[in-house]
Amino acid sequence: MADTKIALKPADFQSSQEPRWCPGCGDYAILKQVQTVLAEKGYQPHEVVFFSGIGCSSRFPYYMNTYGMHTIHGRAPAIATGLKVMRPDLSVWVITGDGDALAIGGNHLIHALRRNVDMNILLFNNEIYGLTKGQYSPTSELYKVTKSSPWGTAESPFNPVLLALSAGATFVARTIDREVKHQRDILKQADDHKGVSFVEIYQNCNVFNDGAFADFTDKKKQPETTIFLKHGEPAIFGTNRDKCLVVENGKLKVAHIKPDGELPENVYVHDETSLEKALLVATLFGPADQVPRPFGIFYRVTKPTYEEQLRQQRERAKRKMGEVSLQDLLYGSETWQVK
Amino acid sequence: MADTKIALKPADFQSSQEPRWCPGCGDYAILKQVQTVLAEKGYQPHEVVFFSGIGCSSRFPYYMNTYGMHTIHGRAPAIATGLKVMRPDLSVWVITGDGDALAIGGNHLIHALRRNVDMNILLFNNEIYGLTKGQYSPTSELYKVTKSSPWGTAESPFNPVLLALSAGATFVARTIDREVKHQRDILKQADDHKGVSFVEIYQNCNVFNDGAFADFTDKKKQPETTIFLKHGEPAIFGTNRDKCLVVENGKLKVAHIKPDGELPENVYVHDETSLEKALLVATLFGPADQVPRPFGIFYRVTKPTYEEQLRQQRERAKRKMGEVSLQDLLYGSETWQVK
Amino acid sequence: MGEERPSVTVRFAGDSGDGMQLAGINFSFESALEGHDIATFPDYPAEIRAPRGTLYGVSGFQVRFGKEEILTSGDEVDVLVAMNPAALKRTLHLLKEGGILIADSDAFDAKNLRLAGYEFNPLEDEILKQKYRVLSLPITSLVREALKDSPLSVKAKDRTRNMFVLGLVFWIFGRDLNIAKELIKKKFANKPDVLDANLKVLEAGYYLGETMDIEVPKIKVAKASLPRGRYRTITGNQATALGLVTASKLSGLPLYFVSYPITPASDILHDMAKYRYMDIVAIQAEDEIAAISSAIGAAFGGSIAVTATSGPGLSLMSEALGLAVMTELPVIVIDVQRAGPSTGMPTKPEQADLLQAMFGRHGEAPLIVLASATPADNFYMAIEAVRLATTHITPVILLSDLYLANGAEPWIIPNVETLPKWEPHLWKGNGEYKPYMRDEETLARWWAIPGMEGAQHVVGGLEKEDVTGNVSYDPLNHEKMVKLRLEKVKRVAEDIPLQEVNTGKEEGDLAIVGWGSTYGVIRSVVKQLVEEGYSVGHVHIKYLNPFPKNLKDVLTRFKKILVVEMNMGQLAFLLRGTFLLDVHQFNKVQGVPITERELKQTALKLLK
Amino acid sequence: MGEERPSVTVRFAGDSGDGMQLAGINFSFESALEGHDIATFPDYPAEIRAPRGTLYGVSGFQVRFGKEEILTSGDEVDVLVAMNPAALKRTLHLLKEGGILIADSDAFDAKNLRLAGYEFNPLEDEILKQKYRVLSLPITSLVREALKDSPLSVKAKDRTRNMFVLGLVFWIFGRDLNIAKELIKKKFANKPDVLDANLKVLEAGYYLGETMDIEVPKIKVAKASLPRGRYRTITGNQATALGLVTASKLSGLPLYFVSYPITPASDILHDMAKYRYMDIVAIQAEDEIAAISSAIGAAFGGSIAVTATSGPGLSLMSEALGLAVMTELPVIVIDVQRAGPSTGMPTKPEQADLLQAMFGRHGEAPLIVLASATPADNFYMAIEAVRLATTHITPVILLSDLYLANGAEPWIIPNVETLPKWEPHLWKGNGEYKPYMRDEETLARWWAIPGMEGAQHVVGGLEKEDVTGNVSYDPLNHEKMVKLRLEKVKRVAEDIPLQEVNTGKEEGDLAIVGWGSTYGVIRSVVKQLVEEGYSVGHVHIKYLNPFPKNLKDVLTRFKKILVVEMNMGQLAFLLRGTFLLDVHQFNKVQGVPITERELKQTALKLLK
Ligand SMILES: Cc1ncc(C[n+]2csc(CCOP(=O)(O)OP(=O)(O)O)c2C)c(N)n1
Ligand SMILES: Cc1ncc(C[n+]2csc(CCOP(=O)(O)OP(=O)(O)O)c2C)c(N)n1
Ligand code: SF4
Ligand code: SF4
Ligand SMILES: [Mg+2]
Ligand SMILES: [Mg+2]
Repeated sequence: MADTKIALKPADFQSSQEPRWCPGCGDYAILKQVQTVLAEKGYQPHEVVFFSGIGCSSRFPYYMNTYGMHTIHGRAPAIATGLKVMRPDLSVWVITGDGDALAIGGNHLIHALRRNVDMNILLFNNEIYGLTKGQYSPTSELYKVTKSSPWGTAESPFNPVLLALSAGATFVARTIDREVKHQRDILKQADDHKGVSFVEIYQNCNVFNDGAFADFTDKKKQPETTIFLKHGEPAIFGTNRDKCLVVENGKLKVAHIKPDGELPENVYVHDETSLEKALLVATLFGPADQVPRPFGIFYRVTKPTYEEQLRQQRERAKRKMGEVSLQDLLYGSETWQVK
Repeated sequence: MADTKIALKPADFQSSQEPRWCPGCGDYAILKQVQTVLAEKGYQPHEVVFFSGIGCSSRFPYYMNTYGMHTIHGRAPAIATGLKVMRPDLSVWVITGDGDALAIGGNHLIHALRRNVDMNILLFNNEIYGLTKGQYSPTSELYKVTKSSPWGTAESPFNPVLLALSAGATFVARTIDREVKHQRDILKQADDHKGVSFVEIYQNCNVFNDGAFADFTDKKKQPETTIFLKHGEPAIFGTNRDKCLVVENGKLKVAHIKPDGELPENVYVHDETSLEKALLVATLFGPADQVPRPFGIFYRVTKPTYEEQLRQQRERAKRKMGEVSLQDLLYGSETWQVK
Repeated sequence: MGEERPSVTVRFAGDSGDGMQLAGINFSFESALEGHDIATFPDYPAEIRAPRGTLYGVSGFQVRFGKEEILTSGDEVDVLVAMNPAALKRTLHLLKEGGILIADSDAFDAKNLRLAGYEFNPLEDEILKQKYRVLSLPITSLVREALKDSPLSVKAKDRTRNMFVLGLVFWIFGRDLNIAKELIKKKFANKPDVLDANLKVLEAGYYLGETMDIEVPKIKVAKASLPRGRYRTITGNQATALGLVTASKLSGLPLYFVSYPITPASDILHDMAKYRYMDIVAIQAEDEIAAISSAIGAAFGGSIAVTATSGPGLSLMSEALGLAVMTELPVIVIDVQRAGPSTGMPTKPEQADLLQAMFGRHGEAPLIVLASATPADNFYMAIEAVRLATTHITPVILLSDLYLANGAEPWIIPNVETLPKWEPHLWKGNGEYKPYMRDEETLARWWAIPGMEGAQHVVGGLEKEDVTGNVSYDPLNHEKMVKLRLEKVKRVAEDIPLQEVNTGKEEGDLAIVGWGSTYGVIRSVVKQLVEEGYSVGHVHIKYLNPFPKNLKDVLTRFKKILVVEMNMGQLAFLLRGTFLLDVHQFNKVQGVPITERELKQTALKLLK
Repeated sequence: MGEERPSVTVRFAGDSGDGMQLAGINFSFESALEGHDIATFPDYPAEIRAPRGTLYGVSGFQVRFGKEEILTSGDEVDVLVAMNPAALKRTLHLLKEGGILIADSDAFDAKNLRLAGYEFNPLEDEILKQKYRVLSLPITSLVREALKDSPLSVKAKDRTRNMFVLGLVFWIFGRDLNIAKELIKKKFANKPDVLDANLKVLEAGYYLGETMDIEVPKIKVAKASLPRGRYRTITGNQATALGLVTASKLSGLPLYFVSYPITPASDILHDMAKYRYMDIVAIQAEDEIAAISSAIGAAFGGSIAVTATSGPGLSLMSEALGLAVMTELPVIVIDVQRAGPSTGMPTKPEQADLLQAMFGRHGEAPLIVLASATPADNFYMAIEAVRLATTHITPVILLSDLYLANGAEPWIIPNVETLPKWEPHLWKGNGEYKPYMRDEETLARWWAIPGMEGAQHVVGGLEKEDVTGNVSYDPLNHEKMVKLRLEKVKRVAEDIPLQEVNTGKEEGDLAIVGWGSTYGVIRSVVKQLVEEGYSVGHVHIKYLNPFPKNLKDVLTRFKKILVVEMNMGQLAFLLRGTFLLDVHQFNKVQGVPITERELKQTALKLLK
C-alpha cells in the first residue's frame, strides 16, 4: 500500500465495540494478529473490508475499524466475491468458522477457492459450534460427544486443508491461535498472495471444546506432534529435532535422523509450488500421538485471479466489438423506421 | 441379492416411459449399463431406488422400473441420505450432472462422501449444462465459449475425482460413456462397495458440447491419452504400450518403456487402497495432448458406513439406558403427584 | 382473390428440429417491417431434442400481426402449419373454422401417425377438408426435388423444409421475399451451401403458391398506424437486459449482474454476458444463493447489483433477501415466473410467485415488488427497479413471466438522451457517517461504500440500533426498526406514478384488474367491451408493493372488480387483505395464456 | 409477618456466569412440587459468555407461581434478585412498587457500576429504598465466610452465590430446603467438594433469612388446585421432542428426525439425539436444505420425517418444501420462531413467520400450518402434526416460538395407553398402484414405499398426470392438480376440531384472537375482563391452514375482533383476506412478551 499514508498502529484497526467473546477464547489472539498485520502492511481502515458468516468467530467485523458485513450463515465467501469482483481496489477478508465454512457454507467455499478470487479466507476451526452452544461440526472427530451427539458422532471429519487444495486454492496454510508469531507470519503471507488464500487457524473454544488442540500447543508435546513446513527444507521435527518425514512407496512415514545428523535419502523436502507434495503432506491428519500434524504454508502458486480473468474477458469483448454506444446497443441488429 | 428370486433381464428394469434424451446423447449408454448391472446382480426392481437432481441426466429415474424420485436441483445426495439411513435394506443410487452435483449441489455431495453413506453416486459429466441449453458448468475448461460465456469463461474447472477423494469418499472411479464394458465393470464394483461410491462418467452431450471427450474415445487417440488403472499393476499405456507413468520427486511423469520391456524402477504402480496414490494419480488432469487421463478405480477402502455407525450409536445408547418405555420417557426424571 | 382482415394469426408447428422457431421469428420480423403491429408466442417443449414425431416433441411459434394495436398472440389461428401428425394433433384445435392448414403429407406416414396416436390419416378425413382449407402438400419431396443439385445430405436438405412453408406463407400474405432473404443470408453467411439451399427452398415455396392450382386466398392485412420512430422487435428478456444496461448509464453506477441459469430467465444472463463490452460485469454463480449473496456484496461495494431467476431460484433466495432487507442494500431480483410449484412445468407461463415475493421471508421483511406488463415494458420496469432500489436503498423484486420473457413485440427505440437520469442516494461524505442515518422524507439510509475515508461501518443480519448501527437487543429499538423498514417501503408510494385506468372507462360497472403478462388480453377485452357499450375499465397494477396511493380510490369507482390472474388468486388475496374489497376472480392455471374469449365471457357474466 | 397472595413472580438476574438459570429452574421446580401452578421465562443474552458486569451479559430467569391457573410469567415481579449493577439496571423497571429487591452489595463496586453506566451506587439511593424493600447484602463476603473451610478456589466459591440467594428466596416463601437439596445432590453427585459447598451456601442463605434483623415479610402463596395426576415441568422444546417420539409409537411408523442447529430450536435436536435408545434416528445435517431434503427422502421411504428449525432455516427450506408439496410426502417442519428479519435477535421471541409458512414458496404450494399455544401444548400439537401429515400425506409446518420453546409449565403426564392411535394412509398393496390414486374423501394419495413389490413408482418436482403420475404438460391436468393440492389441504378442515371460544363469552362485544404463545396473556386478560363484567371471548387459533370450518361463524358472533400478535399483523391480514373481516390489531414487535396490562388497556379501549 502507498507509503505516503500515515502509518497506523494495530489499535487503529480496533473499533469502539468491545469484543464479546468468552474470556479466554482463542478468537482474541487472532483478532490481535490481524490488526497487527494490517497495520504492518500499511493499510488504511477504509481500504479494507471484512466479511463474516454467523458463529462466534463471525462477530469479528464488529471489532474492526474497517468496512465490514456480518452476513448470514455460510454465505460470506459468495458475498465477498461480489464485492471483490466489482472492487478489486479493496483488501477483502473472509472470517468464518468450521460450521460456517464447512457445514452450511461448503459449496461457496470451494467455489471461491476454485475461482481464485483475491481474498483472504480465515477459517477459525474450533471443531465445534460455539455460538449455538456446543454441537459437533464437520471437523469434530468421529465419536465425539457433544450436545447433539450424546452417544458420539457417526461421521468422520473433513480435512479442511486437503479439501481446499483439491478445490483449487492457490494458497493454503494452517496455523494455530497460540502461536502468534507463526500466525502473524502466515497471515502476512496470505495477504501478500495475489489470489485466494485459505488459512485454517486452530482456535481453542475454551467453553465447549477446551483443549481440542492442546496436543499441538502444549509446550512439552508440541515438538513431537507438530511439523512446521518450510519451503525447500526437509520436514524435521521432534524434541531433539531428531525425526523427519520420509517418503516410502508414495506415503509419508516418520523416520529417525541418525546421530550424525545425516538425513535419509528419501527425506520429505517441502515444496510449496507442488500440488502433489501439498496433497501428500496434507494427508497427515491422524491422532496427534501417532501422526505429526503439519503447520505452515502447504501450497502457494500464482495464477490469474478471477477478477483479472474477468478484466481480460472485458478486454477481449471490447477488442472484438469496439466502442458501442448505449444508443447503438438499444438499436440492436435489425430496426425499421415508421414514418 | 438372494438367488431364490427370479433372475431378471436388463429390460425388466426399463420403465414404460420412452427416454426423452436427444438422439445420440451419451446418457442412453449409461442407462443401458445400469440396467444391465442391476439385472446381473440379481436385484428386484422394488429393492432399488434412484434419486436424481435436475438436468438432462437427472431424468434417469423415469426410465427405470424401480422406485425413484426426480428431485430438485443439487439436493439428491441429501435426499438419498434420508432414505438410506432409514432403509439400509434398499439399494440406493444417485444420478447427477456436473452442474447438479458440483455447482448447486457441491455441499451435499461432499457431505454424503464424507459420511460414507452406502449409495452409488453416478456423476454424468458432460462439462456443460444440457437441460438449460448450453451454459458452462464447474467442469467446463477455462476460456470455454458457451451461451453464458460468449467471451470465454474466467474460471478453472473442478477436478471431480480429486475433490471426491479429499472429501473422504471410500470408492472413487472414473469411466466414460463409450467404453461400455469398462463402464459396466466399474458400476458393478461401485455397487459391490459397501459405503459411498463416487463414479464420474464422462458423457457426451452431442448437442451442446459435442466431442468434449473425443480425445479419450477416439480409437486412434485413446491409447495415447488414457490410462486404465488397475490395482497392483504399473500404469502402462500408449499405442504400443510403450509408455508408463513414473514418480519423480513426488510428481508423475510419462516415461518410455525400453524395447526390452523392462519398466523403470520408479514406475507408478497403482494401489487402490492408498489415498496418497489416488490423490497423486488424480492430479493428472491436464490437456489430453500433454497429460494422459486416468480411468478406472482410483481408490477403494472399507470403512464403517454412516448407517452402520448410526446403528452402533443406537446400540451404545441402548446398552447405557436399557429398555425404556414410552411412559417412562414421558415421566422424565422429576415428577410429582397432585392428589 | 385477396381477403382483407384487421389482424391475422399464424402458427408454425413441427418437431423441435424442424426449425419452427426460426421460421416464426423470420415471419414476425418481416411482418413488423411491413408496418404491422405484432405479438408472438414461442411454445417449445421441455426436452432439448425430443425424439422425432412424438407429441411432446412438438415445437410451436405463434405470431399475430395486423393493423390494430396487437395485444395478444391470438386465441385462434388463421393459418396453421403442421409439419407432422404430432404437430397437427397438438394444435388443430387452435385453427379457426375456415382457416388454412398447411401440412407436409410426406410426414404423415404410418410411424408418425402412430407416434401421434392417429388411427388413420387425418389429412384424408373429409370432415377436416370441409372445416378447413387444407393444403396437404408433399413438402419433403418438393424440397428434395428443389435441391436435387445441392451437395447437401438428404438430412440437411430436409432441414430446409421450414423455408418452404415460410415461402408459402409469404406468398399467402403477399409479402416481399427480399427481407427474408437478407435475414437468411446473415444467418448462414459462413455456410454457402446451406445458404444456397435455404434460399432456393424459400423461393420454391413461394412460387408454389403462385402456380398452385388449388384455390388459396391471398390474405391482405392492413398496416398498423404505429407512432413514428425507429423500431425493433424485442422480447421481454432482451428488454430486461437492455433496461439494466441503460439504468447503469442513467445512474452513473457500475452494474453487477449475477445469475444461475434457469428457464426462462437464462436468456437475460446470456445477453448480459454478451454485453461485457459495455463495461458491465455478468457472471454465472454456483447457485441462486450465491447469486443473491454476491449481489449483496456488490451492492455493499456501490454497484447496481442484479440477479435474475425463476421460481425455484427465488425460493432459494429467501434467506439472503432477508439480509438485504436488514442491511438495507439495493439489490434487485428479477423473477421470470414459470408454472410451479416445485419444478412444475418449466417451459410454461404462470403468475404464482406474487405472494412469495411479498411474504417469502421469515420475520417482517418488506421490500418493493414491481411487475412489468408487456415484453417491451421490461425495459422501463428494469430501469424503474434500479431507480427505486438506488434511491430508496432497499431491495426490489421485479416480476416478469415466461410469456413476457419469450414473447416479442415491436418496440420504438427510445432516444437515450431523453431518458430521465437520477441521483443514487449515495453518501456525500459530509460530516460523521452512521449507517442508519436516513433521508427524512424517504427514510432511505445513506449509502456509503468501502473506500470512502472515514465512513467505515459494519452492517449485518442482527438487529441494529437506529442511526448508529450498533448491534441492539433493545425492545423499543427493534420495534422502531421493524416499523422504519416497513414505512420506508410504504413511502415509495410517494415516488411512483398514481394508478391509472389503463383502458376504457374511468368509472362504471366493472374494473378488470390485472398485473403482469395479462395486460394484453385484458386490454383487448376491455376495448371490445367498451366498443360494445359497456362501462368497463382496465386497471393494470405494475406497483404491487407498495400499491399506488390512489389504488383503492380507483378500484372503488367501479361497481364490480374482477381480478384476472394466472394463479389461484394471489393479487385478489392481497387486495382483499389490504383494502377489504370483495373482488371477483378469474383464474387460469394451465400454463397457457388466458384467451380473449374466455375472459370476455366471464366479464359479460358479471356485467349482466 | 406473612402476606398471602394469589400469585407471585420472582426474577433472578445476574451475569451469565452467575447460575441464574440454575437457581430459577430449581426454584420453579420446587414451586411446582409444592403444588403451585407455574410459568417460567428464561431470558439470556446472545453472547455465550459476555464479559462480567456488562449490560448485555445479564442473564435472567423469571418464574411466576400461584394458586390460580398461571398463564404468563408475569408483567411485573414481586421479588427481584440482582447479582450486580448491570442486572439491576436491566431489570429494576420490572419490580413492583413495594417489591423485594435482593442485591449483592459486594458486587456494586466502582468497576461494575461503571460497566452498568451508573454514576453512583443505586443501592444507596434513598428513593430506591423508599420505593422497594431493599435487601442489600454483602453476599460475596457471606458466601466466602460460609465456605472458609472449603478446599474450593475463591472463584469456585463465588460461583455458589446463586445458592445463597436461592436459599434466601426459599426462606421468604417458607419453603422446605429438602427438595432443593436433592436436586443439587443429583447435579453435583460426582463433585463432592462442589456439592458440599452448594449445600452449605444454600443453608447459609436460608438461615440468614431466619436470623435477619431487617424486616422482610415472609410471603405465603396459596397452592393451586391443579387436576389430579402425576406432573412434571416441561418446556416447549421438551414437549415437542416427546410428542414426536410418542407419535412414532402411536402410528407405528419409524421416526426420522434431522435438523441443523439453530437457536431456539436446537434443544429439540439435543433431546431427540438423546432419545436414540427409543429406536428413533436423529441426525445433524450439513444445513437446513439438507435437513428438509433428507426428511423428504426418509418420508419417501416410509418414515415420519421431521425437521426443526427457526426463521432463517425455514427460509432456506422454501424450495424443498415445494418439492414436498408436489410429491405429496408427509414431512413435518417445526419452526421455532424468533425475532427477525434475517438474523434479527436470535434469543428473543416473535411470531413473524406465519405468512412465510403460508406463502413462502414459489407457485401454488399449499400445506398445513399449525401453531401450538403453550409449552406443554407442543406435545399434543407435535402429535397432531404427525397425524395430519401421515393421514393426509401432505407436508405440515408447526409453528412454535422462542417463548414457548424455553418457557416451562407443569404438565400432567398423560397415560400413553389412553392416547389415540391412528392408521397412516399407507398403501395396502391391493391391486395396481399408481402414485396419484387418492382417497376419495380426503384426497390423500396412497403412500407406497420402496420395498413394496409391484408398487414401484417415480415421483418428482415436475407436474404429473393425475392418478398415473406420468410427467404431464397438459394444461387442464395442471389446473386440476393445482386445485387438487389445494383442495386436499382444505379438506383437512373435516379432520380437525371446530374452533372454540377458549375462554370467556361465546358471543358478545369483543373477541380477542390470537395464535401461538400469546395464549397465556390473552386468556388471563379475558378472564379478568369477564370477571369485570365485560362480554369478551378468547379465540385461539391453533389450525392456521386450513382454518377450522366454523372460524368465521365464531368470530362474527362478536361485535369487534382484536387480533393480538407479536408481529405487524400477519394473522390479521390472513383473516381480512380470507373472510373480509375488519379486525382490530394489537401488535408488539419488541422481542419481549406482551404484558397483561398493555393488552388489557387496548381491549378496554375497544370496549368503551
Ligand atoms: C441458516 C442458519 N442456520 C443455523 C444458524 C445457527 N448457527 C449460528 S452459528 C452456527 C454454527 C457456528 O459454528 P461455527 O461456524 O463453527 O462458528 P463458531 O461459533 O464455532 O465460531 C449455527 C449453526 C443460523 N444462524 N443460520
Ligand atoms: C434451483 C434451480 N436452479 C436452476 C435450475 C435450472 N437448471 C436445471 S438443470 C440445470 C443444470 C443442468 O446441468 P447438469 O447438472 O450438468 O445436467 P445436464 O443437463 O448436463 O445433464 C439448471 C441450471 C433449476 N431447475 N433449479
Ligand atoms: S463459545 Fe467458544 S468459540 Fe465462542 S466465544 Fe466462547 S470460547 Fe470462543
Ligand atoms: S442436451 Fe445434451 S445432455 Fe441433454 S439430452 Fe441432449 S445430448 Fe443429452
Ligand atoms: Mg466452530
Ligand atoms: Mg452437465
